Amino acid sequence: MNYSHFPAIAVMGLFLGAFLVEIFGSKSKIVRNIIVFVFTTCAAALMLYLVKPVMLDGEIISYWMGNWEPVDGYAIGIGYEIDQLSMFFAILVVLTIWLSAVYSFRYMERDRHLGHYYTLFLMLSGAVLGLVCTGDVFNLFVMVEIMTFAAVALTAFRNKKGSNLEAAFKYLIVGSVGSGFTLTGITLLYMQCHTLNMAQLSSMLSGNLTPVTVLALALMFTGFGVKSFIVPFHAPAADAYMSAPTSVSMVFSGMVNKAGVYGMIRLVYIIFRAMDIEAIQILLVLLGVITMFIGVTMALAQHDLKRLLAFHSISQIGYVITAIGLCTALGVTGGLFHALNHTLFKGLLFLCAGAVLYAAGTTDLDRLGGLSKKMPKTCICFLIGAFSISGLPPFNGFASKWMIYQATYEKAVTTGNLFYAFATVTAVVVSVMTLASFIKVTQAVFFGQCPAQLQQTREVPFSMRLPMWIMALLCVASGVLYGDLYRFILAPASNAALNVTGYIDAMLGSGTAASAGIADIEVAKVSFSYWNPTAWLILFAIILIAVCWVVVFGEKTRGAVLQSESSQDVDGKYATFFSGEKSMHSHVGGSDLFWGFKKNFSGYFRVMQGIHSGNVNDYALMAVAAAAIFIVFMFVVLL
Amino acid sequence: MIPFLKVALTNLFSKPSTVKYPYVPVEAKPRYRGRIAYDGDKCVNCGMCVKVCSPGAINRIYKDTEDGQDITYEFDHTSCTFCGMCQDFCDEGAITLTTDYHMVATDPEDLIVRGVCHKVNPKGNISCNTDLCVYCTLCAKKCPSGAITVDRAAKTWTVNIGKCTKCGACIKTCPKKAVYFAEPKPQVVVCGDDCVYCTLCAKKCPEEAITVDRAAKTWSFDASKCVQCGKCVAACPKKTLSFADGE
Amino acid sequence: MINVLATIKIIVKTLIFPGAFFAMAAGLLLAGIDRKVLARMQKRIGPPVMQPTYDFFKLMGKETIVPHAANRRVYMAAPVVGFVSLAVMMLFIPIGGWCAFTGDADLIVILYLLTIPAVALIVGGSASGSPFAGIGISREMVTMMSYELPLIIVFLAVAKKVGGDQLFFGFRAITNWQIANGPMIAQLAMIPAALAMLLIIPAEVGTQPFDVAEAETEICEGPLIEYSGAPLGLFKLNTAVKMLVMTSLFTALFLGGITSGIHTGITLWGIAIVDHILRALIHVAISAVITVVSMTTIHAATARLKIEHLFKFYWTAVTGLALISLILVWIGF
Amino acid sequence: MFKKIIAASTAKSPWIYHINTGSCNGCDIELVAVLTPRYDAERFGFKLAGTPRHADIVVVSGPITSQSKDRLIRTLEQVPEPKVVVSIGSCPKSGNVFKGSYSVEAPLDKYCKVDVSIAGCTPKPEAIIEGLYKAAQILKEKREAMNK
Amino acid sequence: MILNYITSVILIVLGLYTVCTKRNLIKIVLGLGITDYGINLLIVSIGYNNGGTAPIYSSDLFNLNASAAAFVDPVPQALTLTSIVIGACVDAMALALVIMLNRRYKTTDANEIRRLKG
Repeated sequence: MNYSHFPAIAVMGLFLGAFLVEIFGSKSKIVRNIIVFVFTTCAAALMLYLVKPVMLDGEIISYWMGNWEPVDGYAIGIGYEIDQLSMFFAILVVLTIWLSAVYSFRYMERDRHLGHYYTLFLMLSGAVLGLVCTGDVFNLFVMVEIMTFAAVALTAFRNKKGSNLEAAFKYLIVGSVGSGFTLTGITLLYMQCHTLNMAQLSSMLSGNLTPVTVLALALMFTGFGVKSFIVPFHAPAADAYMSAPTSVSMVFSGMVNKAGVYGMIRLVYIIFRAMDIEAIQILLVLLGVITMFIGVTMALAQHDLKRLLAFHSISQIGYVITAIGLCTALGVTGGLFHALNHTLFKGLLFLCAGAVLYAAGTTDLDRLGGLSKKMPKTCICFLIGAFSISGLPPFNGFASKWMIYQATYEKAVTTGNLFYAFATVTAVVVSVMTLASFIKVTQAVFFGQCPAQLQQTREVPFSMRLPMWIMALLCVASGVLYGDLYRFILAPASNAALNVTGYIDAMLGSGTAASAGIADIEVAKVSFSYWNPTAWLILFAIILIAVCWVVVFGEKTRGAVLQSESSQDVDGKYATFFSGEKSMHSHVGGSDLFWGFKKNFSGYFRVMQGIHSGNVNDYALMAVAAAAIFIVFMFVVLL
Repeated sequence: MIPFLKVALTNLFSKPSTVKYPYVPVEAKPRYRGRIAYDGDKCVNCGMCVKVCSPGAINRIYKDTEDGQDITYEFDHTSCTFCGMCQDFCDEGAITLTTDYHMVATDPEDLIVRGVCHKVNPKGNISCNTDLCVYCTLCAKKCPSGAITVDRAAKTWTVNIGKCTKCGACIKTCPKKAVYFAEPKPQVVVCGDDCVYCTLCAKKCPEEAITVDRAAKTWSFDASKCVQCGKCVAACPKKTLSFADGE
Repeated sequence: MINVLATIKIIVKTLIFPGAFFAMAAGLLLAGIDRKVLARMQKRIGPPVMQPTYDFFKLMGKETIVPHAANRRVYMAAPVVGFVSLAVMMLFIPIGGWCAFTGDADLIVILYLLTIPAVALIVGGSASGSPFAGIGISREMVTMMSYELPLIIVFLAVAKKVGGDQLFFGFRAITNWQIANGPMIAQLAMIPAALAMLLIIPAEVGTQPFDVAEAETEICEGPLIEYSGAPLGLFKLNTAVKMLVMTSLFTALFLGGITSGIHTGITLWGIAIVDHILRALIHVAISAVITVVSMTTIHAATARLKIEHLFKFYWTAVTGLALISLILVWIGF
Repeated sequence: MFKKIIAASTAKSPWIYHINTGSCNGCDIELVAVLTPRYDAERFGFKLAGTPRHADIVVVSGPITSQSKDRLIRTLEQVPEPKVVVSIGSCPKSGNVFKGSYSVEAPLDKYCKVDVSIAGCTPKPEAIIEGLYKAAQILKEKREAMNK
Repeated sequence: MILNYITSVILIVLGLYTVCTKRNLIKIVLGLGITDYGINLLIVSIGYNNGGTAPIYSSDLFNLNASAAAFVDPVPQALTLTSIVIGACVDAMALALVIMLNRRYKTTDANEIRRLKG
């Protein structure tokens, strides 16, 4: 079974699906859903089939479009190359697409023009899958462009609300500025090396960094920074996540910013191999730390659920960038693992937000409350998501954050540079603030008292809950079984990122890497002797049983556990204690929590309000200024 | 914070100032107004304490006995405000608020202090020895029920037997000791002159102390049998019968 | 065939010795000592040392009212999860140099296990649906945010001090290091860190000056307002066990080598029972001393702080102390 | 055995919740004075609780003004079972000097069964301790009654 | 050749300037277009090689190596085509969005369209 065709088929399949939906889908719902489901499932099947050969056997698939083999060492055609790193991201992409498609069948049923929606959706997924699989820089750029278009169109999908259009416009402008930088970078690379194939580029560029290539690196660094929404470019992202329909914002936070991160890794690790230079590592870690901190503090001050989740996505991407910036084996593994976990729990949280929007009609934290009794299953899913994002032990956030702390502090200790210790401290504090903002959301949305107009909200239909349960299960599973997750998926991916010879040899025939003088770095095996949670969970279970036995055993001797099922005698024994008053509706909403914290940081928050001014020009100015800073930085450092 | 730390540490090593109450009996201060003690014998049932008790914690239950009344005074501590007014206004000193503060009860009954004041109705009525009396009107003011009227100008002293509760307040206040309980002369029924000898009084008298002979128009009275029930006086259509002092 | 003795040992370790039972008993004892010494500092006799135990059993006997607005499952599950994580934490912390389960990076596990009881209290409070609880959990969260920063800096300082140029987060390494060159507190560089840790303990446990989250006067017991009966008993037990955990964490980090020197050599079924008992007793005694020093004296001497003063105090004063020791260690003291 | 421990400890750690239904605050400060170093009710485990949900002994003071009547009833209902109601001072039992006023709905017995009443217009702290101690014993009996 | 590079840099910088400072949305879109054309110019001018002819094999297909050196590099031209297409799409979508925004906000001034902030 010659599986080297599979990536190309998967990508083209998705694009084909997009056009078919446009043609046949606009009339009947069933046809449309079937087409979407079939194409997403077969793309998923194709890519998952590849997991075994690529990940386990360590084989790197290379596929030349139109069979244009490289002629005596020079790559001419567009090459598709799937190594472990792109396979890792491909799994992420495929998983998110499938779940979002299943979720959107019922979630989007109230909107019109669903034909267009699914076209754009399939275009987006095809583009990101193409982006992940391609081995050619310009193809990477084109896929990024298609992704940005589809994303902008989807953000503006519900164009009744003016704010959606505004968000789409800002995203388009800043996105295009970023893409412009990337394209300039690529042309400069081509000017220097007369090739567009990444493997060849990396073999030619290793070592001899001329001013042109340094400028190209800086520009492409900005371009991919824009795409992965790190700090200077994160403002339009927050608007875009908020205004897109939730099944799309889940795809955004699960896939689109991961595509930016993938581009960043490819650029810095593979093409330019610039990561060995200390300054670039510090730059990346600094960007990551700032993104983390700004993302979380802004999230704490939000009044809208989806905007809060958007800022959290930005802050979690900060974690991933910090981890990747460390350039140590544990660092990259931690970063990739956190990217996977982020897709899972952030997807889950967005789906729950969508469920709340679907059932209660609004995501404004001040007008929601007490939904846990009306929507118990969504509440449980949300709690799992919230606990895993804030890194509580049995869930997956804990495992990846733990790796990141250990990696950053190990880096600090080995290099003796106090900056990385500062990064660890910020990471821990940001994780606590994430927990704080999710406590705020759970209190504002699920617990507390239910306002009058939300009394008859009902649970969301099953087809929306199914992806939620799948994601929740994956969250817990990857949290507990991360030992073998590391062995099968993470280790190969981080090895592929760190040493490049395999990548180059696969594309241009063996031996080219050796000739170009790139030695194969022996990646240190990650010391995994720390506590694996499965044993820890057994302890948790034993004590849990013991305590429950004591509580249950005491049942006879204790007073009965009473809760009035009937709702009419609410005002008696079971009413909330209002110091004697009749228990009226007084819900502690999201906005009046953490008063102490906000008062101390009021100066900081005023500055933040200034930065997120909502004006397109400011965002574009920030992007260009950041580009200028990066260019100057790269020149100073690398030459 | 430092000074408080110093105080805290010095306290740690010094003896606690707690009075171990249940094990060490604690006496209230001498003038503490605690549980009410009522001495039935001293009480003359003048009713001043009831009148002066603001929360109305004192009430009286009358029970007639053969020679007077048994009045049980109930001091309800659950509604008493322990102001001590009753103690001040009780001239007899029958009510004293002791220093017993252990007024804790599960059922309200044992928070009520009861005392019985046996009030023997004095045989006679109040009367005044006019030669001692200087008509200072003190007794009139003192009388709780206002039974005595004294006219200083006309130097007259009269008592309204109906209102008098025989409390003896006037006797006590009279500076000259002019007021006294007149010795009750055995009451004798006297028949007036417009008697028509209808023998009604004879029939009414439970003790047959009166014998009437219509024919001989004679009316006779036997003092030894008479119990001064007053039925004959009430029954006489002509209202000629009345009590009078015997010898 | 699973080694039967090993599983029994695990079950005994989990449930009896350093696990649930020991934690409960020692925790309640510490809470009793804390209340007694506090009373004595206020020149009054104070409750018997067994008072928290009586409170706990009385609460187990009370009727549990689940309010109408509460989410029943989360409401009942929160205290149990809190207690379970505290008991598990006790397994990691070395008692007298010996810890039941140890891995390489225990400090980070402890850091995260410390958040679970606080989160359990918060989620429990918010599940009870009362507005007072809403305010209570926001204060509890801000308290948690305030003491988390100095805590991680203290841990990093200790790890750097022990590790030198490698990285040792595990307690075995820390204890061995302390046995080798004296308790950590004796090191000059680590004294500010020890002081910072002493200040963190009352905030983590939530005693007087830092108990604004459960202020009886303002927001009637904060998150615990709607709890009654067994769940409330478990929450009070959680606070008591938290005292034990934090103080034994302090002994493990800063007074490591002291208790591990005791060897009586009397073994029973291959386990040096007598050693363990002796070490456990001394460990609890030291914990009691630290409780008195860190929690009771401050409780007796200060009044309750407002929430933003608490936050500012922790993020400036205590973090400064911790940073001093981190930098000193970094320079190589 | 478990039952015995619970019954014993119910008597040893009674928590007090104080309801002031319009009292002149004489009894309120006296009740709190009981917790000061001189009288120290904490020796017997008494502790002021913030909410009725934590309460065992409910101490009511004041002549139950009409404003506070339904609040009193609602709060008394919210106290979990083995509970004891103690009236402190004479106001709750009879309305004291305010008896007969338009806004006083005095005897507490109308609303609930008063287990222990401590008389005295501001009873002495020792009397309060004695009353609370008796209330704790009643609590124990109620607890044992619940076991049957 | 240097002239091409200078003009393309000027065009890019000019475009970025308009995007960053002009408040009218349409001007912003125009600025975007200008940057795009600057980049396209850069891409095309890279492929230029002095005296080269169009990269098409004429009749004498066989003496391959004779004419190979004289060809202009075809790859940047292909890139330029794609880039122009992308530039066109970006402009089309941006203008469509501007029209919709104008209908909703009744203005094209970037400062008024600031509902999503903070």
